[in-house]
Amino acid sequence: MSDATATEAPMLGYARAINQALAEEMRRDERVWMMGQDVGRMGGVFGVTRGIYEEFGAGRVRDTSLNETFIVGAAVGAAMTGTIPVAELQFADFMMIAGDEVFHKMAKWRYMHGGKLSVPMVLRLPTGVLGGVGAEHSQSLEALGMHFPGLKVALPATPADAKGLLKTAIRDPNPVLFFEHKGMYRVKGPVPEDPEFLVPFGEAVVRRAGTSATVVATGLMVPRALEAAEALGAEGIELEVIDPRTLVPLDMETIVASVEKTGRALVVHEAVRTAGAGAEIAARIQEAAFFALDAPVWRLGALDTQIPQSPDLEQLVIPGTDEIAAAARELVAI
Amino acid sequence: MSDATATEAPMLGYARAINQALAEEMRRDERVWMMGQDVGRMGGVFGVTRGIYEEFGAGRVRDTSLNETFIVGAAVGAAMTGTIPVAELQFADFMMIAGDEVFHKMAKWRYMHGGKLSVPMVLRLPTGVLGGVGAEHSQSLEALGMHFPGLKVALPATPADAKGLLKTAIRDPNPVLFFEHKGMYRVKGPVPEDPEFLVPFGEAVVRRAGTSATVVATGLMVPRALEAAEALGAEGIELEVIDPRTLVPLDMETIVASVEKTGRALVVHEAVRTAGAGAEIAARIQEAAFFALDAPVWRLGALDTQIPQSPDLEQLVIPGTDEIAAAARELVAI
Amino acid sequence: MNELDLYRNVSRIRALELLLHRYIEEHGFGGFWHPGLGQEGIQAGAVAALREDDYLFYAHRGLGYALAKGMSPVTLLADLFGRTGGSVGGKGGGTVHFVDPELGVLGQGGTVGSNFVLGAGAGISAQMLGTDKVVAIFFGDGAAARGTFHEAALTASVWKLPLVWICENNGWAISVPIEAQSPTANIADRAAAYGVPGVIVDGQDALAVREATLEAVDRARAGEGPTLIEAKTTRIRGHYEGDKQSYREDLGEGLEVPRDPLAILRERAAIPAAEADRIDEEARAEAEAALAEVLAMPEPDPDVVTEGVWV
Amino acid sequence: MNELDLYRNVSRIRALELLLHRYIEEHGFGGFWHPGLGQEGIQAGAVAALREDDYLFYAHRGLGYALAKGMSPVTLLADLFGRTGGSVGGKGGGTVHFVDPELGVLGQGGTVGSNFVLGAGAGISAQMLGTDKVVAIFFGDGAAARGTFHEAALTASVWKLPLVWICENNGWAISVPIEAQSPTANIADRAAAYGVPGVIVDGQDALAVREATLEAVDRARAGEGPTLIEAKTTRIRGHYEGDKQSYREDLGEGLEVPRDPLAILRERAAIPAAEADRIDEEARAEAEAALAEVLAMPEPDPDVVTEGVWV
Ligand SMILES: Cc1ncc(C[n+]2csc(CCOP(=O)(O)OP(=O)(O)O)c2C)c(N)n1
Ligand SMILES: Cc1ncc(C[n+]2csc(CCOP(=O)(O)OP(=O)(O)O)c2C)c(N)n1
Ligand SMILES: [Mg+2]
Ligand SMILES: [Mg+2]
Repeated sequence: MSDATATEAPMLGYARAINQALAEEMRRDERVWMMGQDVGRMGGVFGVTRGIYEEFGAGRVRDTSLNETFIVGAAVGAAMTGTIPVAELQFADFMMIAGDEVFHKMAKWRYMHGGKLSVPMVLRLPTGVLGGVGAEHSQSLEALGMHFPGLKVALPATPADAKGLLKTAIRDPNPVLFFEHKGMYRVKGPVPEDPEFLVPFGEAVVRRAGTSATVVATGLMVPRALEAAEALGAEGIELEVIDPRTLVPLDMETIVASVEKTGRALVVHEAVRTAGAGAEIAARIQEAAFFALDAPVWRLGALDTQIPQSPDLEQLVIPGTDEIAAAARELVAI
Repeated sequence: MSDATATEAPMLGYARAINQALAEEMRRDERVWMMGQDVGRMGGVFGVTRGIYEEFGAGRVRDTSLNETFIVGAAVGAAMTGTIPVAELQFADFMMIAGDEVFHKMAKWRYMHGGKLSVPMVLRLPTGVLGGVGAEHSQSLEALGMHFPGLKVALPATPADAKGLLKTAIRDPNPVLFFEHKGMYRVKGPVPEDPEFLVPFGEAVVRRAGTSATVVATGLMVPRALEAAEALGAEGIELEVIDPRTLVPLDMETIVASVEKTGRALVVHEAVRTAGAGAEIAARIQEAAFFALDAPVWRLGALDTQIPQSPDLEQLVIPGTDEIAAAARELVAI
Repeated sequence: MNELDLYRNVSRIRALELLLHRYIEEHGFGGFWHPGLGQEGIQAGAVAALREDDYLFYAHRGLGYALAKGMSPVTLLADLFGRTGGSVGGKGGGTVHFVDPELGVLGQGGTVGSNFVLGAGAGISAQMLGTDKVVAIFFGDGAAARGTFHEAALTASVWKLPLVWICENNGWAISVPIEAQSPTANIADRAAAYGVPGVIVDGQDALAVREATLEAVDRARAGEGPTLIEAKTTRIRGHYEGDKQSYREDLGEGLEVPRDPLAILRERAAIPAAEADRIDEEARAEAEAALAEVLAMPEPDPDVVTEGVWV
Repeated sequence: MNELDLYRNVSRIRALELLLHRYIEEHGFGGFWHPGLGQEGIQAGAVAALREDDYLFYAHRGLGYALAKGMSPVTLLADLFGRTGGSVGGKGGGTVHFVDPELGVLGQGGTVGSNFVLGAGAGISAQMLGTDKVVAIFFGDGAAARGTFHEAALTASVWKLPLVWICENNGWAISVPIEAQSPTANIADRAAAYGVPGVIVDGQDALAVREATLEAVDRARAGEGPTLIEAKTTRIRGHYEGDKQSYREDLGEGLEVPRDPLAILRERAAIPAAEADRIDEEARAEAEAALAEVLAMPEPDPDVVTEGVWV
């Protein structure tokens, strides 16, 4: 398990951890290659791929133009013909520009063709609010990956998971949407150096044990939920914080077991609350643990609005630590 | 209310009802125009727009090529400059080809530009299984419209609603995703001739009154739920069947009031169950009516798979009448 | 492939076309069938220029592409009728998906024009793996309007990907005539924008199509990049079998093929009438036998609907 | 617009560029600022050819487009700094969105290249409503690779929509040089594929840009369809202020503008140095006053975040 291993490991930033995973997997398997806007010479607009181009060259690290349908579609074609592309869209939002390629070709090609072909690829998707990049560069769209069968969906919330989940994604024979939070690129944490360090898909991790209520949080909401939990700890409210780490596959066992213990659940994500991943998780919790629930399952997510371009205003749209604490406090009081 | 009015009205097919709405609104307001593949001379691949081109001419009824980003994007540009486009994508699935135009430009342009511009347009989206059109021409993607604020979402389940909701959509100053079920185009029902017949958005309709459980169904699942309800009636189980008709805005009042009466809820849609509209509706039902519930809220939807190309197999993927009846029977027994 | 074998393939495709037309008129059809009647010369001619291991992304206009690449008519009809013997295990239906990795038949997207970007990707992997394989991508005049063509073509040209784009310009995208879709007289006129050769050939002349494609394939294999070939033809039937073509004045409802590729090939390859007739006869027999075999195949097991979503 | 006013606009844009550069170096900046230093001649020159009620879809490279169209620097800076006085009510930040329906400034999509299809739509409505308005669509050499250009251009040409496409070819798409993006030497070489005129002008020469644009605007207004104008220029600064440009050898970190549009205009329009200096001085004063005014503006009320989603 990542966390156990992680604690003795050297400290590394989330972006560097991703960089390490890419370099290690490209060294391990020469079928692995990269493509995207500015991922080569520049090392990525967020610096995530620095040094990869220098080590592996222009053949395996390809800078593209403004052609999102090409980036994803060509990756699909290259994946079904013997290579393992790790494509990057500069912003996760751009999945919608290549929607046919992501949600139809990547997700369905194998099935439509009788399982005779497979599409082993990873689509790297810098996601979430960054500060001033606005309505079309700040979205959290992971829920879409759950609604289109055929994809797997990972969203690491720590540097260790960023590395371990990406390595697992690259080795997975299925197409994977890899949502890396661009607001967390500089966050540091212990990251194992072992080149065989992998974080399995479909295994949620309990970030904090507690008995008062279960908080299911993803991405940037994991640290915020943990902060909220610390604050409430002082009030004698002990939140159990669970990070699913992958939404497809989704580890409901761990979540349900926790809810059966606490009797209360709050699901928190940065994505728009309406029809977000939290709706599915909440619906499944009450399907599986209805008679163990002492209160309705609650959800926090972004408001039904756009992310304003203003860096000051955008934080008002997504859940903050205080909001999480307030909601949990109220939920526990029911 | 549509249904009252509807009962004395002449019988008309669902496709003809849409055709009537288009013609009436184009007569009423010359700013209204149409664009899409084969909507003109051919009258649409499903014959829905027959006669419109002949009446209004090539200037207001424009046949396009295979350019989905143009169809939607140009409609957005034309909408913000004084016209009211009714654009058609030949299949709802093609929203993903024009994902940036539908979910970013249509949905966000007004907000991003300080509310100074508006985007009064309708995007007509033939949706659902038809018989043999496969994984990329049969999907039900209405849930996406709920996750991207700024859009309104309508899915008529009867010819009267098809006409009344489309007329309301055309008169609405907001961009509307109009999901017309291509498998229901030939279904007949009473359709008011009054050119002022409008079906309001955000008003669910109780299709059948009952006390045993509440079934929330949309689109093709409405007739199937009603059939299932008739079957269960013989067993003394009385289902209350509610058709929301629009998902944005969503009339939770009517749904919650019913659940508070019945104590049980089953949400049924043709879309993939995972992360579908049913997840949001189920989550909201238990948020609002938790202490009135005698059992968990259940959901039926398409399996986590693709729609096979085979017309015989596709029905195995989406909920059928018997499945709805079986689920309701089991739910009531809890 | 010699002229006789080329003629045989054109004839085999034609036999399937006519047989399916008759069958569907009598019995109807579950999915959609997009007849390629009259376009057989392009499909057989272009594929004749490919190596067995070259990649093929076909279009929706019939079964000719895959048949010419070596797939059996039994497999293809089984896919068409959604039977177990098909290459997609009974999930098929209509002219959309069939596949044979060994023969490089990589499939098709239901969204027309999605082949452009996927095909470019197959070209990247051929380039990276050094297999010197070439990718043939078929598409129609309508599909050429897709943004995917533009995005793929620009980068494919700069990266010198081993691609051959074969446009079957039959003058129509369902009900929309080419004049309403293209500002230029020819689709090939767009090649210059991408810095690639644009070649126009008579699509009714299978030999001419083969020649043009051979040149493009050699160019691609030599690392000189993509070529855009436009084969002029006519859509004889409706967009799909059953399309009334109310929007169309230029042609009737018939089955006659003006400038029939079979006739032209008989003449250009100087194939003795008796021999050609015999080949046509064999082709009809093959098609009928294949259909009979397929109709006798069992329907797929319901469980297949959830198989193959994930590995 | 006479030469003096054109010079004034180039100078006003330059003043904002230099002021923002200094300000951001000292104080940093919340959003992203994409400097247009050196490209002022294109922005002022092309917009000078438009009628006040013509439509404008601008690009992300600075504030020049909208300033030249008549929006006040106070409004534009307020949008840039996300203050209440901005045209988008404080929701702004960075060079993305500002709007003025009266002046035909219709905005920009954050996804580069989305203007192509939206702009075409504005052209359709102008055509339908018979307003004889023209739509100017600015974009960069990188944006020209988007499929939206292809899809919009084909139909805009066939429908003879009143569009003028103005490509600021500054040689870079962030870190990717034009040679790695375009198989042809010029973006304008693509015009023939769409059956429209392709015009190349020196982007440092505001008068030449204005002439070329005037011709295109007349053509569009006369119902003869779109024109593709490529203005050659150089990106002087990084993609965004703060971009180290590690990927770049051709230019340093400086602020000097080779072939400065101001110098060229002074000479070509024979503007007396004293007068030009005075205009530059006024421009600097205007920019500084505007910035001071904006920085004194209140932050927007938090409630704005949920306003304007639906009508
Ligand atoms: C992206 C997309 N748009 C529209 C359709 C519906 N459609 C299927 S075939 C077709 C016409 C294609 O015309 P062309 O490419 O010329 O091929 P042809 O049918 O003439 O062989 C259309 C519009 C589709 N399948 N995919
Ligand atoms: C569709 C899309 N892809 C990528 C980006 C990220 N991006 C913003 S500007 C830019 C480069 C644009 O280059 P160009 O069009 O030449 O304009 P320039 O910046 O040179 O003025 C990129 C890749 C984006 N905003 N939208
Ligand atoms: Mg065609
Ligand atoms: Mg540029």
